Amino acid sequence: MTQLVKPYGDTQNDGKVQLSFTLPLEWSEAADEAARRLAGKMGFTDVQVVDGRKIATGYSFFVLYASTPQAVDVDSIAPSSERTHAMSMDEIDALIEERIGRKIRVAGACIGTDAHTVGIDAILNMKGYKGDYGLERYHMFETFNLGSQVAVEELVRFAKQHRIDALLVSQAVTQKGSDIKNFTQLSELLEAEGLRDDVVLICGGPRVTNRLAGELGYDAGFGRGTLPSEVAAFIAVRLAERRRDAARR
Amino acid sequence: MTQLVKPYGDTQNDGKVQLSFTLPLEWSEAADEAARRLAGKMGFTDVQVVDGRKIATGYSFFVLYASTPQAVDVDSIAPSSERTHAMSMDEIDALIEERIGRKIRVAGACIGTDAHTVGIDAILNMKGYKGDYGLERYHMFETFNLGSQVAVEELVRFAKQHRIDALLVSQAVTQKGSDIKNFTQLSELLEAEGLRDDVVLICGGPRVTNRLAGELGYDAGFGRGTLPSEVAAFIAVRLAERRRDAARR
Amino acid sequence: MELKIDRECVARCRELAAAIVAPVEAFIAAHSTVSVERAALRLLGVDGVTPEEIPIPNAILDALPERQRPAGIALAFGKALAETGLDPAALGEAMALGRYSLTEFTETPEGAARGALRPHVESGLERISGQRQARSELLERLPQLPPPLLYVIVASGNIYEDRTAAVAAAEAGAQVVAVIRSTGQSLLDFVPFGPTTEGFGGTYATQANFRIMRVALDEVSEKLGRYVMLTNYASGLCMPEIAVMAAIERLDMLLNDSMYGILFRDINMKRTFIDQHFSRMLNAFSGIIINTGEDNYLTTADAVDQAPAVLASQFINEEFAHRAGLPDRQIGLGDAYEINPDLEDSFLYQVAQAQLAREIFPEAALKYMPPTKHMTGDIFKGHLIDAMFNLTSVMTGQRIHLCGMLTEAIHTPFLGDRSLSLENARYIMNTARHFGDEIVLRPGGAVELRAHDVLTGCEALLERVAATGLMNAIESATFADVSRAPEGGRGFDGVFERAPEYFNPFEEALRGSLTAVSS
Amino acid sequence: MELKIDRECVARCRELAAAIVAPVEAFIAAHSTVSVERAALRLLGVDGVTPEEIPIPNAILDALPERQRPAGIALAFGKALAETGLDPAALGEAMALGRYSLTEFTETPEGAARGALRPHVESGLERISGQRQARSELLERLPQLPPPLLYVIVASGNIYEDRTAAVAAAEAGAQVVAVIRSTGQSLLDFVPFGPTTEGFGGTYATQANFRIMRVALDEVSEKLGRYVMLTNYASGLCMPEIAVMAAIERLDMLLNDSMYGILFRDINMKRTFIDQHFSRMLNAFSGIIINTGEDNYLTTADAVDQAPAVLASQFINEEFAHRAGLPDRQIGLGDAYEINPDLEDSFLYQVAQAQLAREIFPEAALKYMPPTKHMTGDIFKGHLIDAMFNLTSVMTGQRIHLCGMLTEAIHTPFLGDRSLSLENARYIMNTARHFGDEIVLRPGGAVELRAHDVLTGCEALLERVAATGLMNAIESATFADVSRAPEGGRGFDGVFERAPEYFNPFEEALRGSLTAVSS
Ligand code: B12
Ligand code: B12
Ligand SMILES: Cc1ncc(COP(=O)(O)O)c(C=O)c1O
Ligand SMILES: Cc1ncc(COP(=O)(O)O)c(C=O)c1O
Repeated sequence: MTQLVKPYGDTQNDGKVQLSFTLPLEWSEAADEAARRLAGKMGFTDVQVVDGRKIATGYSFFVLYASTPQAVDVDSIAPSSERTHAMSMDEIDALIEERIGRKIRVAGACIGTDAHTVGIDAILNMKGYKGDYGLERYHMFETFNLGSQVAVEELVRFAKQHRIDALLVSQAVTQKGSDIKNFTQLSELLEAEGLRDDVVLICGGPRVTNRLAGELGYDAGFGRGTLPSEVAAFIAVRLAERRRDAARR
Repeated sequence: MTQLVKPYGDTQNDGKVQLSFTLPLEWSEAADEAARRLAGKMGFTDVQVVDGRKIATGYSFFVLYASTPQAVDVDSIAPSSERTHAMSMDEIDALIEERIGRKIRVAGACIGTDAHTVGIDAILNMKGYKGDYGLERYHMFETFNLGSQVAVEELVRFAKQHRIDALLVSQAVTQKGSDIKNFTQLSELLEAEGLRDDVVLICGGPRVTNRLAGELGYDAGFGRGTLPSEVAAFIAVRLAERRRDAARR
Repeated sequence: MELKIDRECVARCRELAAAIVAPVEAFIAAHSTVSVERAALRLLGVDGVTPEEIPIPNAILDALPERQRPAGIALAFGKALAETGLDPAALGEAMALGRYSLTEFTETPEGAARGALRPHVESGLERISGQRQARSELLERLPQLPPPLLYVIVASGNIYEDRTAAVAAAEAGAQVVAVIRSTGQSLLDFVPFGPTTEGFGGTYATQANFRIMRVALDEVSEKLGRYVMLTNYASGLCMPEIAVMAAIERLDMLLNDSMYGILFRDINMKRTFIDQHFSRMLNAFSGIIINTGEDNYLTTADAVDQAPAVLASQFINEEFAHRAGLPDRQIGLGDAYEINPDLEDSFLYQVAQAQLAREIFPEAALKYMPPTKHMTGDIFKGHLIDAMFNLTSVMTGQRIHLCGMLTEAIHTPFLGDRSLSLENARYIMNTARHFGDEIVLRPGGAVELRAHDVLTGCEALLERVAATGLMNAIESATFADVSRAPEGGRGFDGVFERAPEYFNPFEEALRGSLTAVSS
Repeated sequence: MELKIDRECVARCRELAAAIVAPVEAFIAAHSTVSVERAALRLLGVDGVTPEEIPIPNAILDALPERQRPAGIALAFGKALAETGLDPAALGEAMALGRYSLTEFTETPEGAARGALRPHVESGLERISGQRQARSELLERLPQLPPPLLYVIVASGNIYEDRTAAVAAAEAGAQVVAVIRSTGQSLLDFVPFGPTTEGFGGTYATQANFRIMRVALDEVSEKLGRYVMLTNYASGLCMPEIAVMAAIERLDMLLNDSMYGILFRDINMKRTFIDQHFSRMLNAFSGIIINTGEDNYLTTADAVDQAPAVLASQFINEEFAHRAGLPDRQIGLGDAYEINPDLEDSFLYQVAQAQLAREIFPEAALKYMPPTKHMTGDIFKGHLIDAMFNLTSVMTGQRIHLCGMLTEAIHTPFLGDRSLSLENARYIMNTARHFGDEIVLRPGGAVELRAHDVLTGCEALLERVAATGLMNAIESATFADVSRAPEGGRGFDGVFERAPEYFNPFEEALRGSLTAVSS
């Protein structure tokens, strides 16, 4: 069964959407009309330019309401995240103890020129995030927080030296794709150094999605609102699986 | 020469647009993903669902930023309005005196069940709008303001009785197309009564555009921010033209 | 917050309001209207429509010969009850099908007719006090959040979409939901029947629609553990009948203004005065909070200039309400945040006006309306104007807070708009919850001066009205710049003078019970 | 607005700040850094890059033998000037091409070297005072709008897009435009050269970029009839050099904090203290308003807890600034609106903190930073939080107002975001323009109590710091919960002790002139 849904204004399937954008045009009635046509080209119907005004010489800002004919099939969407295994800190520690039998060594850093450590700190520090303790608080994690603006080369060197099991890297600055650039550099360097399979490689940041992480060759990616336990659980389960698979061979 | 323009975020042609809408879905990561795909289907690229949250049982609200590949050719757009002739009150009075030689009889009303008279009053009353005097203030207009919730039959009867030259009708309530319904009723009734060609037929309201008016068989339509003098000028010029054409025959 | 005002001036304004209303009340006592009579039939239990879709109360009244009108419908109907032995509902149905006509029942003496009516009058009133009782129990068990009570409108035109929207709004924090009427209903001299799914700019007010919403809101109230109130509109040609329907279906508030219909809908003033009185007696008895419509003065004229008129109207509405037995806590006097937002220090003027009302009507359930006139398609700025309105409301302790919509200039609220609007109110009122308690307005400062000007302006206005009399004052366009003739406007033909033998069983009953209630 | 505070406690805090800063100043006087020396070269007129893209000031200094460093670069360079007869710019170029090396000039006696430097020292300083003069004339002729001065950032990474954005912002009401630096520039031990079009999260601070912006803003200033100010960032490894470039290109403000680099960029503390002193002397002389970075304390830790630390940092920044000759009107002490917006009465705490700073630093050009940490993808709510920030700013009379962006959590501002942000500030500050003058905070009320707690908390903190000394206090993580070692962090190798014969012609000149200026 497929369930098609459309945006809802005040009536099922009216498809109502609000838009706003700037056009590099001096404001005039013709500019309003340009905005209307542009929305038409985007495929919207019943387009209303409810506000259009000059915001600077040669620039106008518009607010529109319109209907979209598009619908999306929600049943085809599998939750795209790794936040699946809801486990408590103790359960996770227990799992590691039993299935791995030793502490997991985790290293985290804010790579490239990015200095936004609050996010990675929220995952690693004792304190944690929103009442959910960070990895340092777990018995079965040994964590190294390398902090901000860490060069990927340095991080890889560190991982080798300290036989790290899981690498956690964060990027908050996404402008001009700098986050993708840095994430890619890291995974490529790990490949080159033949270390990729020795670590669980995880990225995160406000704009990260698990899909993106997959595309970049990471084991998982975590976005806004991530809780440390979700990450801890993922690492533990993933490593346990690897153990098992290794054992099988 | 055609000038193609795209929305401007912080770089020429980045095509950045902000969207928001409600989906009839319980919030979850999958709902965020549904919003992302929906925007994809609308033809947007680089889609970021920057906010997604539950607003009620079975409903979620989303804010997105994305890029549109669409561009619009602005040179192909002629200013679609009748606000073309910028004339002062005196110039208009003079023009009427000279080209028509008698007062123009104008009747205005808020038709159907619509009681929003502020708009039509702004055009007709002495006081006018934004410092621009209303038609009552002109020497060469004789105005009748029939007020609110006037049935179209009544208006047509009145027009016949008082040999009205120009009919001005207003609609502010647009829900479920009630404005279109009422506007259409009026023009059809005028046709039926064989009066259509005897009057300059003008509609107005916050959601009216001159294009819409044309489609509905009106001589002109005026939207948000209209000034009385713009309307006065249009009526005077249009009637003068008709005179001339009539004379030619 | 503290604001010093001239208490003597306030006292004088109240005296003037009393002087203005007294003669009108005398007139009211000597007259009735078709809507009052139909309301009596509804209270007796008559409902439904004829095969021609005419509401049965209308059909019955229209069948009453002109000459009998002055006596009221009750006696004639009572005779029919006595002679047919049917109950009012059944009798109504029968008459609708033409089985009986009012004129055939002549035998029964007045006394017997009154007797036949009595049980139905009692059960009619019991039904209402039952609902009043139910409401207070629910409020006990499911207490509301502290005021300002967040109030939103639904207006899709389709009662079932409205229900969806109302439940969603309640979950998002709404404490009161109002269903906006379709445009034009207030000009109908009958109340539509049954559930409706078509309407323009709003949804028809029918008893069935009232019930559908009440059921849905009771459900969500239980789920949320707080009682969610329901509101609709009375003012118009059918004020008394809507008051009956609202009482029966346990609405909690009704828009009910003593002059709105006259000024803004060109309804005859005599008709309106008589109707508002009877409907307000019912509101009082059923524990319904009335909302007056002073906000309307500000939508057509400048809000700075109109401030004294708004206050004057509040005094007059208060007086009419008291005369109908409404206690202060059931009087939701209106005001609105309609000063041009681009006026320097406009926020100060708004605070002055809002706090002034708070000081003058300390017990009243002040109803604060949002910015509407100056809202534009710029939804981002509109959201900010609403925020300053929210701040003013929590600072000045308004009781009923009608949440503004960022899309006010565009469409009747979308589900998402309402959620953003409630988010706005919740955020502002929480972050500045006790700000009002923390500040003292500088004595002799701009705010105090503004409040003083408004108050003295109001006194002057009331003096003029008292001098000419309310009806003449309205005719000479003293309010909202519109002139209405005492015998002009819609529905005047529905007004009639009472004969000595005029009888309306409910009026008596209500008058008796009310003194009790209002204390 | 009125807020009662404990004046004695404030006086004690100032004494403590003086006690804390004194020993650090002694240390500063005995040392210099590579950046200070390069700044001296730039002041003499040296600029440009070598064929290997190395900035010539770096190339020259790197060529100076270790053992000569303690004497400073000036003398060595002066000898070269004397013997080559070239002017500093030409000499720099020549050295860049390897035509001369610093080591070959040994003949010239010190006196002659100083003599050769003198004219260039004078012309260097004249160039700067010329710009200072130009600024005051422009401000005369093109007066700014009343404060709070609306300040926006541009950060596209491309200086030409930034220029477009800056001009648009100015037209939309911005009075100050800051170009955010690319991430990481503050960790470079040199200043990039030439116009740049690539950067991450910001645009490189280069002298060419400064000029491009200045020209564009001067143009729009003339068009608008009001002077639009330009801002960039000094704090980092090149504070003194950026101070020189800013002075030459007539920037009006510089982000310049005495501890930011240490705490938030892990730059060595000794390096930072020495650099901030010399750069601030230059800022003072060039009439540039510094902006300190207290807001940074609030982005990583809870704003309610950190309030005393913020105030303590303000006292310390003030003391360092005074010691460098900065008058109060050039000291833009920072604070930010970062309390959790969902905390009940958070608005009251914000008002308390903002008014407290206003009372303690009456003459300072307080710089108020917008909510950032608690901004989310919900742009509609974000816009409201910014509105309450705008209201607090105008109520408490802040001087420099950094406009918040509804898209703070999403991207560096779009052109349209900036326009909405300015619309927000303009609306709120106009509608509530004189609200602050109208209100008195209730004595003994929550706001007054909160302000008192913050002040006493600050005093306690300063006492602890005074006891251990600033450097140790930083090592034991007294500020922002980060610990930095006195000899740790970036750029320590660029610090050196001055030899007795150390000579920096500008330091002397500035010290002399400053007492004059700052009065
Ligand atoms: C705090 C902050 C700063 C602080 C950083 C202090 C510090 N030590 O971290 C300071 C003031 C230093 C700063 C500076 C700058 N910042 Co800043 N900053 C922010 C701010 C306000 C909040 C970020 C934050 O702390 N969020 C809270 C954390 C908990 O959320 P989070 O990062 O999303 O992390 C969660 C998840 O994403 C996930 N997660 C994150 N990382 C990881 C990693 C792993 C492995 C996992 C599993 C999960 C995970 O888990 C976390 C908990 O749920 C944002 C705006 C905003 N409101 O988001 C701007 C912002 C990120 N900064 C920005 C920029 C550009 C800068 C500057 C370049 C200049 C400027 N505009 O200020 C400088 C340069 C800094 C640099 N070199 O990188 C931009 C980035 C724009 C973009 N999209 O490219 C933003 C969005 C602001 C803006 N709109 O301009 N900033
Ligand atoms: C004032 C007002 C009222 C007043 C009307 C008083 C009166 N006598 O006019 C009152 C309070 C009575 C009222 C009632 C209702 N209103 Co009302 N009202 C408004 C409000 C706030 C302002 C309208 C206004 O006066 N604009 C100012 C004038 C000057 O602008 P204008 O109408 O656009 O006119 C200009 C141009 O359009 C043009 N123009 C207009 N007409 C004409 C005609 C001609 C011939 C020409 C040439 C030009 C022209 O020239 C004018 C000057 O530039 C709007 C919201 C808003 N901010 O827009 C809602 C609004 C129009 N109302 C609305 C509704 C639904 C109602 C109600 C049905 C219930 C309710 N939600 O309140 C009732 C029923 C009224 C009825 N039966 O029609 C909706 C309509 C939704 C929709 N798009 O369908 C709106 C948009 C509010 C909302 N979001 O719900 N309303
Ligand atoms: C007091 C009062 N009654 C009724 C109404 C609604 O009347 P109508 O249904 O005629 O729009 C309003 C609308 O503002 C009002 O203020
Ligand atoms: C005082 C101060 N200096 C400099 C900066 C910018 O430093 P960076 O370029 O390292 O991000 C900031 C940023 O917040 C600051 O507050």
